[in-house]
Formats: sequence, C-alpha cells, structure tokens
Amino acid sequence: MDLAHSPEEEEFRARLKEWLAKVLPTLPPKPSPDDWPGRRAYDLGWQRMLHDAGYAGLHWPVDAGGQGATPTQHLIFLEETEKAGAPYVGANFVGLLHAGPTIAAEGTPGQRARWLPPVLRGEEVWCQGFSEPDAGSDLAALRTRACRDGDDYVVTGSKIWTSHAEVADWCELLVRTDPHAPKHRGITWLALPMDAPGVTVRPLRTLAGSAEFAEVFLDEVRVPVANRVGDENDGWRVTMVTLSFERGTAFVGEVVACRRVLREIARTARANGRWDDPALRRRLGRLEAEFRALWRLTQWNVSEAEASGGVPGVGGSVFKLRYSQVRQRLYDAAADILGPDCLDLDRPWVLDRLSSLSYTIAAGTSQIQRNIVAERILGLPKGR
Amino acid sequence: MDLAHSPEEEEFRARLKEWLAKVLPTLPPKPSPDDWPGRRAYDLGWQRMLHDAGYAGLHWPVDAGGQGATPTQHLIFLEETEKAGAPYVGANFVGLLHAGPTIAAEGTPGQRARWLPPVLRGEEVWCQGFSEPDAGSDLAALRTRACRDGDDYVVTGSKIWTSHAEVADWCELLVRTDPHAPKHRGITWLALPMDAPGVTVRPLRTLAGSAEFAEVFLDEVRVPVANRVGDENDGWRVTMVTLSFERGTAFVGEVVACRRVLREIARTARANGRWDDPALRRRLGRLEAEFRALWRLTQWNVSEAEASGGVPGVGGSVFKLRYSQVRQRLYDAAADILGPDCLDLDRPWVLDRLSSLSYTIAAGTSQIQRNIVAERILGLPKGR
Amino acid sequence: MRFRLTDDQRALRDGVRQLLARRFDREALWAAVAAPGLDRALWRELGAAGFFALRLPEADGGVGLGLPEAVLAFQEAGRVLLPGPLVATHLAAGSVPGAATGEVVVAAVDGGLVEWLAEADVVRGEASGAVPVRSVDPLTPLHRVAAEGSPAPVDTGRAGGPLPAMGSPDPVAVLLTAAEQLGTATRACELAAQHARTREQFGQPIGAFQAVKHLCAEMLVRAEVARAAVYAAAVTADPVDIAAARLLADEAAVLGTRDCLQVHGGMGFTWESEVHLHLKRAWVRAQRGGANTESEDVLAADLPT
Amino acid sequence: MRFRLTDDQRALRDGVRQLLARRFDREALWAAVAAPGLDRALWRELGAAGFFALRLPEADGGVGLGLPEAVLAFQEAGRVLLPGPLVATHLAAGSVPGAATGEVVVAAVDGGLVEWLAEADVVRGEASGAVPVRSVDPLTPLHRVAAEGSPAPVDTGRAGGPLPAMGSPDPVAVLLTAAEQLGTATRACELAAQHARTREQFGQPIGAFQAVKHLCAEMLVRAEVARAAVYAAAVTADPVDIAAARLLADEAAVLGTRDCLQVHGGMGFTWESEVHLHLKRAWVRAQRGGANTESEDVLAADLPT
Repeated sequence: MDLAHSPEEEEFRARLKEWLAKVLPTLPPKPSPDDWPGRRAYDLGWQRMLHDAGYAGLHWPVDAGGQGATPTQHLIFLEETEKAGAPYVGANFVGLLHAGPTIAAEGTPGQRARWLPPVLRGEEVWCQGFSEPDAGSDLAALRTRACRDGDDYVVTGSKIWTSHAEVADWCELLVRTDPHAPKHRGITWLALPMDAPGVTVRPLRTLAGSAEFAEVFLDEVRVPVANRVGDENDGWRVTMVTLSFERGTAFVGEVVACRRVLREIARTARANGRWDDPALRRRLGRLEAEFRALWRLTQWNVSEAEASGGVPGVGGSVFKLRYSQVRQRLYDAAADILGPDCLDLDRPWVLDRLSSLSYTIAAGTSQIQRNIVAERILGLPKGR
Repeated sequence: MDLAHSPEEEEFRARLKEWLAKVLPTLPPKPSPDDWPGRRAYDLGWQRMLHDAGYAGLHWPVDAGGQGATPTQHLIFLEETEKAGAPYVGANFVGLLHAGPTIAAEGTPGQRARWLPPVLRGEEVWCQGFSEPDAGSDLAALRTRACRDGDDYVVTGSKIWTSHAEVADWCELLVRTDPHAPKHRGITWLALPMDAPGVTVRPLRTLAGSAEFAEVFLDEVRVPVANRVGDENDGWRVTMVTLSFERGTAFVGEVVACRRVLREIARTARANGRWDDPALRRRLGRLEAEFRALWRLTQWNVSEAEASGGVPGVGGSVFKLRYSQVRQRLYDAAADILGPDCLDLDRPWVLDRLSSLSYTIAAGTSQIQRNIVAERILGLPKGR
Repeated sequence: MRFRLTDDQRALRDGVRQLLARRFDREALWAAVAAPGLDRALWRELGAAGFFALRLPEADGGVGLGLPEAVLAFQEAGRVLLPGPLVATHLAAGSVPGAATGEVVVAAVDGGLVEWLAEADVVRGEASGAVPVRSVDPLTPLHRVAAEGSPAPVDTGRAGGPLPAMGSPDPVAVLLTAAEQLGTATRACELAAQHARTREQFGQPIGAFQAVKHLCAEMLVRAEVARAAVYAAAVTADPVDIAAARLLADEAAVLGTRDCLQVHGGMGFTWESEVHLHLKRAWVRAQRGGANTESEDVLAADLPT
Repeated sequence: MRFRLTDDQRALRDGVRQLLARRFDREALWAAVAAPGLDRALWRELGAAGFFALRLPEADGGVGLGLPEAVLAFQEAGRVLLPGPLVATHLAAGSVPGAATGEVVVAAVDGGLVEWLAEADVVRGEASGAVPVRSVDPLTPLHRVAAEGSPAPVDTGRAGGPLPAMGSPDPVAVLLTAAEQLGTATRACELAAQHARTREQFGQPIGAFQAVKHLCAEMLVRAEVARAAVYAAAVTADPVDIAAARLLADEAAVLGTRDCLQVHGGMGFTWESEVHLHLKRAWVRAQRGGANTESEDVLAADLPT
C-alpha cells in the first residue's frame, strides 16, 4: 500500500503542470454553452494543443498512436488538468474515450489508420448512437434496423441522448442486423458519417433548460459495410469493450471538482452564518469524508488496473453508485446553505443541483449498477 | 373530517377510564418474563377482569360473544388501556386477534360454541403455528403434512416463531393436505390441542437473549377432522381472514407507547445535556412529527374501516412500513442520547432497540409489504 | 370520530378537480411554461368558484367553510401545478378588497422571497427594492427582498390600506403550502406508477422489477403519512400539528418528485416531461414558512421538560 | 503509486486469517459466547505471531511493520469477532512490558467505558470505581467509569510504571477500530450474500429478488468505500483521514450488520445465528474514540475558512 508517486510519476506531473501553466493563459475565451460550432472549435483546439505537447491519447496504446501511459499517469493527468482549470474533454469525449478505444481494440489496421489519428490530432468529432427511446436500461433491446444492400447497410431508426451530435463528424452507431437472433446477438457496430443523407439531428432540452443532448433520426441512411467494426452481429461484445472504458477513470476530474465545490460551499456557509448550525457543518464534514474516500477509491481502482495491466473492472460500478449519491447529497447541502437563494438559477450550484439528478440515471441507472455489483461481485443469481 | 368523538364515544371512554382507575391497583404483581405459567395466569386473569366488566372481545361480533363495538371504540379501548398502563393482551393475543376472529368468521356453530367463550372468559390460550423454517415470507410454501386417517389428520412437521407455545391450550395450525395442488390450494386450517401426543415445544432464544418464541415439532400428531375450520385445502383463504386482522389496529397500543418513550427520551436528553445539540434535538422533533402522523393515520384507517363496515385493508401495510422504520429510528435516537450507556442492557431502551430490529421482518418483511402496497394499491404488475 | 372525507368534502374536492381539469389542462400547463404570466381570467374564475373566499363567513360574502375544505382545494391546486400566489391571495380574502373574488392578485414576502411580485396588485410585507431572480421553477416568478422581517407594516399595493408585514410565518399559510405539497406527492406517485405500469424494458413493465416497485411503494407511504398529518392539522389548526404536517409534506413532495424522476429514467430528464415541473415546484414550496429546522424546533419544544 | 496490497501484505493478511481460522473457529466463537472470558493461551499465541508487536521496531523485539499491516491484521480480527482488548494491548506493546508478547493484557478507558477491565493486567486511564455494565455484546465485557478525562496519569495496573491517561482519543486507536469495523462490514456482506444465494423462497434463491440483491449491493459499496478510506488513512496516518475512515467504517459496519439481519429475516433474529454478534460488536466499537459527531467536526474544521 503506497500513495507516494515514483520519481517518474512526479516528473510527469511536474512537466504537465509546467506545460499547463504556460499554455492555459494562451487559450481563447470559452465559447458560450449554446454556441455549438464555437465549442467544437474550442475543444478541438485544446486537443490539438495536447497533441502537439505529446499528451494526446495518453492512455491509448502506443500502436494506436497513444502515449501508452500507465493508469497512474492518466490519473495524474486528469487530476492536474482539472486542478489547473484546463478545458474539459468536451467534444472529444466519445472519440477519445469510447469510439477511439473501441476501434483501437477491434478495428482493422485500415480502420485504425483512418479514424484514430484525426481523433488524436483534434480534427474530427465523434458522437455516440447507442440509446433509443425504447432502449435505455435495456440497451440490447435497440431496434434501429440495418439491412445489407450491396456494399452498404441501409439504416433506419432513431437514437437519443447523443451529445455533440450537431457538430460531430462521426457517430459510433449500434444497429440491429438480425432481428431474429437473441437480442444480444443481432447487433452490429457501425461508424456513421453524420453528413450522410437521411441523418436528422434534433436538440433535446433537459430539465436544466439546456440542450446538451440531441435526438438523431436515421431515415434509410446508407453506411458502407467497410465502416463496420468487428463482425456483423458481434456488436454487443464490441460495445462492452467501450462501456468498460466508460466506467473506468471517467469521474476523476469530477471528484477533484466536487472537492473544490465542497470547499466553496464551506466558505459560503462561513460567510452567511449557516456554518454556526452544527448539523449543517457536520454534514459538510461528512461530505469531506465521502470525497476523500472516493478519491482514495479511485486511486485504488487505478492501482488495481495498473497491476492487472487491464481495463478497470466492476470497481467502476461500485464507485459510480456511491459517487452519484454523494454528488446529489453535495448539492442538496449546497441548497440548504443557500437557503432561499437555492431557487435562483444565477447562483452557483443551483443548475449543478439539477444536473446532479441525472447521475443516478445516466450511463447505467443505480438500479442497473446494483444488479451488476450484486451479480458480478457477490455472485447473486440473476432474477427471473 | 372530524377528530372529535361523539357523546357515546366520550361516555365509553369515561366509563373505561373510571373502570381502569378502579381495577388496575388491584392487579397482582407482574410475573417475571421467563415465568411462563405465571404470565399465563396473569394474562388470563386480566382477560377474566375484562370479561366481567363487559370489555371482552370488544371488536368481535355480538353473535360470537363479542361486544360488537365500533372500530373507534376499539381504538379508544386500546389507547386508554395503554395510557393507563394496563396489561398487554399477552397470552390472549392469538385467541383474541387471530384464531378467535377466524373461528368466528369461518367456524361452524359447534366450533364457535366450543372455542370462542373460553377465549373471551380468559380460560384458554391459543398460539399460532403458521411459519416454518423454510416457509417465512413465502408462508404458502409450508410443508407440515397432514394425512387423513379415519376421523383424524395425522400431522408431521415443524413450526417456528410460536409465542406462548409452552402454555397454550390450542394452536391454530396450517398444514398441507394436498402436496400435489398449487401451493395455495393444498393448505388446511386445524385447531391443534397442544397436549396431544407427539407435540414437542422447544424455546427459541432471540438475539435479545429472551425466549419469547418457540419451535413446535409435530411427530405423527393426531388431530380430529372435527377440529378443521373451513374446508380441506381451503385453509389459505381462511388464513387470509386472520392475517388481515393482524394488519389492522394491531399497533395502536405501541404507537401510544412510542409517544411516551419519545417524551422520556427527550427528558433524558434535557437531563444529560444532549438536548443542547440542535441536530439531536431536531431529530426528536422530527420523530414527534412522525408519531403524531402515525397516530393520525391510525385514526384515518379506523375511520375508513368504520365507514366501510369491514376489515381494515392494505392501509395496514402502509402503516406498518412506516411504523417499523420510525420505531427503529426512535431507538437509534435513544442510543445517541444515551451515548456509551446505549451498550448497557440495564438502561432503558437498549433491549427495546434490539427488539425493534424485528419490526421490519416479523409479520411480513418490509420487502413483502412494499410488494403488497405497490401491487394492491398502485396496481403495479407482479414480478416474474 | 369520523376522520375521513364527508360527502360534501368529497364533492368539493371533485368539483375543484373538475374545474382545474377544464381550465388548466395539459395544454394550458405547457402554454404557461412557454409564456409565463398570470392568467387573470382563470384567477377570476377561481374567485368565482370560491377558491379564495372559501373560509370567509357567508355573512361577508364567503363560502363559510373551514381549513379542511381549504386543504382539499389546495391539494388539488398542487396536484396540477396551478400557478400563481394562491396562498397569499387566499389569506388576503378577508382583508384585501377584491382578493376574495379573484379581481385582485395578492403576493406576500415569505422567507426573503416574493412569488409573483410583478403580477401582484397588492403585496404583503416589505418588498421595496426587491430584485428579480431567475427562478428555478419556470412556473413561479420570484423576487428576492433585501432583508427579512421588515420593522413596520408597509403597504406596497395599489388597493386597500396598510397591511401587516409577515413576520414569523402564518401557520395557515404553512398548512396550505403543505396541502399543495401533498398534492404534488400524490401526483408524483401516480405519475411514477403509471410510467412503471406501461414502460417496458427487459421484456416486462419496469414496475414488475422490485427496484422500481419498492421505490413507488415508499412514495405512496410517504404521501399517505403526510396526508394523515395534513388533514389532522386542518382539523385541529394546532401550530405543532401544522409543523408536523409541513415537515412530512415537504419530505413527501421533495423525495417523491425525485423518486418519480428516477422511475422515469432518461425520459423524466427531458424538459418535455412534466416530472421536473413538479420537482421544482416542490423545491419552491419547501422554502416557504422558514427553514424546516424551525418546524423541527417547534415540535421539539413541545416535548416535555 | 501502488495503492494496493503488496505480496508481503497479502501474505500477512492470509497468515492472520489462517491463524484465526485455526485458533478461533466457529466452535471457539460459540464457546466464548457461552462462557465469556479471555483465552490467555490464544492471547499469547497472538503475541507470538506478532499481532501486538507488529509495529514495534525490530530492534525492540518487534516485527517492524507499519500501520497498513496493523490495519490488515485488525481487519481480520474484526472479521471473526475475535474477543479481547486488542487495540489497547497493541497500543501498549511499546510501553507496557509483556504486552507485546501477549503475556500481559492491557485495557483502556475510552469514552467513559472500559472493555475487558476484569481480565486486564494493566489499565490505561482512570478506572478506579468503575462499575460493571451488563454489556449488549456477549463477547465484550464492559465497565463504566465515573467521569471522562481523568486529570492526571494514573497507574491502575499490576505491571510497569505510570501510564498516561487517555485524554482525547488516540488516532491510531481510532484507525485500528475502524479496521475492525471494516472487517465486520466485509463479513456482514459475505454472510448476507451467502444466505441470499442459498435461502429459497417463492421458488428461487432470495438473492434473485432485487429487494434483497440491492440491499447486498449497497452493503458491498459501503464496505469498499470504507476500505479505501481505512487503507489510505493507514498510509498517511493523517488525523483528518483517520476521522474520515472512522465515519465510513462505522457506517459500513453498523448499517451493514443491520442489513445483514434484514436479509437473514427471522433466522437472523435467533441467538444461534452469528449475525447479531457482528451487529452488537459494531455497536460497541462505534462508541470508541468519542462521538462520531466529533469526527465530523474534525473534517469540517479542515474545510477552508
């Protein structure tokens, strides 16, 4: 058990901090949240800077164009960029964390050569077409149909909860290619060019009032068979590779950010007098315990992943279950410290409180995560 | 909506209080908890006093020897006896609240004449033989076998969680008479004389260290067919009549008692200084809100039962779900107010805290109660 | 003891429900979300139906009913997300001319906030210098006032004489808010159960999964416990009972709408779903009547020394 | 960063587990419940195995290991309900002759209570006039002392010189207690999962029902979060980290044993089931190291001004 970093890790951190200190002041102003082209340009620009400095695809294998960094280095990267206030991965999220690793693991040499470098260089944006209105928790029930027609698949259906769809070049798309097979065995993974005829994007407004997501409608869209990653009907297995990435270090930056928010909340409480209520103060103390523990759990999961040399396992579900609850408790505490101001959208944390409500739903509801933990770790039987 | 009582109800209350004030001082000293014969004598003596004063079987129909009192009168009775510190129903519980009402509803005239008067007069004690080691939540899975042999059933099996088995005269017993029928359709209700050859009672020690329950072992016990209430294989329906009684006003006295306990806890907190911790104080305030509401919910359920002229419905499950949680919260708060003394079994509430842990398990676990509420009130589908 | 709805109370509740179903249906709800603003015609219709004058003596032109009836009416209003300063106007029916009939809209300062200030004809409490707030609830415009507990009665309205400022919260206002929260809790439970019965995943309605089923069951339990507390407080009008009702109704509404969102999953997270409107309104109402710790203090103070 | 068990740590943990499985098996556990009293032979065997001298420098005859190793050993002790004043004796290994080898049993006053006073050879803190308490935990005899925080160091033991009284709780004692709680939380989760896999109701293992399955999942989550906190505090030895570890481990143990009881249903409510022994021990340990609100205060005080 050791929390100290090796000299190499410390050097990696020092170089990174030095670089961040140098380049962050040179960044252009942040675009407004509803300026999608501006956000695309900003996020790709940041990715290009990372690329030029040798930080692109840090955790990707070297033969995929990545840096082959250790999980610990990746953790340090996520921690320090968040602490320095660097841009979020933003529009590069799906490319760097879902589609890219999937192509790296399952694509042909030609597919890797075509799609991976533009992701790393900040030239192309990917989005994700997995969920459908009737396939949420039960993702494998997806019904978007793809029929083979010569060298193309002809795709019809609709996808939902697609971020950055308005400005994406590519969509990693799950389609049903065999409607008669058991539901997990008739799914195929395709790279859909977003400018293909028949693709319509409609913004989806969330309860927080923003349009962070979109619906994507597909009307007889032709996708070349060459854009298929993995075998026909093998897309579920291909997808699971992607999802296990999603449940790995995805929340590192957020935990760092939450700890900062907790400190800001404490400062506000001291300023507005609510700190004098011992119950509220102790609630913040307990939240500090939670976030310290979540940070340690992250370090533990990363160390285990490093030791096993592999992809993080169900530890991600354990982490997400607790984190999503604690994040909601954090913003509930913020509301109690704000008092009546918790109804003012212009106050800090009020929109975050609304957004935090999605954490027990998105990327696998808490109910689904509990099934995973109970069945895969504790060996409890599947329900009938 | 009215919480006031009618003049008749107020008169009923006044007479009851007057009687209680007169007779309670004449009661013999309470026997020790492990003196089962003493407890039997004490409880039967109290029932005899109730009988002589015209309070026996208050909520039973008149034609069964009861008083035919309204649910409101029954509520007043339970409230005032608890407030006055009168004895609990104790050994008369199953006779008055389970077996008796079942026989009154489903028995033949001969069975009613044989079994009901001794219950009302405090002459005979009943116990309950429903649960089995492998049939708890899934009561209908019970396996105690009864085979017809002439005018008798020959019964073999075992029962668990049987209170007062050591001193009971009769046991309301559920047995399987048709092992081939669907599990709810092969069950029969029998009145088992506890002195029959082949009946063995073994005390069952609980985690609180007491032997409040027993296991009952049945080895080829002969029970006359004449002791069967209802038809052969119709015992599940007969039983459900009984269980709906159990979920009615069963907790009235307890809620009254909990409110008294909460007040004692508050007094202790004021005395030992913990009252100065606003978080603890407010926790007690919130518990006061809970018990006020539970008392109102009881009054609501009783009023609804009075209006429908019938047996209380699933409102009992709603009540039990919340009550069992709040009772545990009450004793957890008591522990926090006791501090280190919460580990001392000689302090008040410490044993009660242990006992309260059974409330989310006994008489239908909270999990089962939530199924009932969701399926019967909200119309959610049964799981597969 | 007849602690249940009388036939008259049932008829009153059904009447309010029908009026609101007719005049504030789903279409009207979404129109109000899209274009916030008080529907004066609806307000007058509520007045005509006796919503504001419900507890005024018949001699004063009121309906002559009591708190239990008012609680039933406000529960219905809460259930359908009816917008407007309902509680403040109802409370002003006896003192502000025009309030009883719905001609005059009355707002009130409560806990440092004023709901519907810009639309109000009369404001109770010191609201001068109030600044608009970008409200979390699209159906409740809010202003923030500088400091609470104005020292002297001030009349900032256009009609009637000087009004007393609202110092410590009016127990009746707290109770009627609790009734609205109860309506929300009940509605959230209905919406969740409805979704759970119809939405299918993994080949069956999600309500067949215990994880969802038990979430719905707990919503119902919280709502029913709150109902008993709110109705009882309406009968007794006891401030301690009202404090209890407020705590339980807030909890049932705030947790219930959150669970309703969880049951709806991603679909509940969209703006188009009405789930968030209930959740946000529950948050708004939970701020009324002072911090809920004050209600806990009221109850604790009632425990013996 | 290698925040995981080293091979040596794994071997140490497995060694302790094997020793305890051999010397304190189920039979020994129930014998101890039936006839409370400290098994001196086992105590010496623990001493010989280095349980008490684990952190003493090798130059002083100790094992020369650190807090992480001690935490692993105490986690195993917690897991199997090992009785005796383990923490107090371990902490005294460097100052009380004989403690390191298990020849001398050391008890300590903590939070107004002393565990195992009658069996102890040496007591740290002012325990004169202590009165026996009928302990909720059949495996932990307790005495209550008159008042906390004795003014001056007092030696009430038979061996060694005067010892400092325990004033504010020793952070190492708090951490080792948290390690025991972690062992309990882990064990409770194992027991619940085992029961859920094998107990059948309604024609299937109860663990196939989400209501049971999700209870077990939350137990595991609490235990794993506590594990990360306890292990990290062992590495940093930072008092604020220790306060966090204590809160999370107490919660994981107290709620975990309660959920374990719920999963076991009636069977868990019997004396014969070991579930209640874990629950009661978790209650006993939660009283050590001061009220948990004090740990919350420690963490809050670390938040910035």
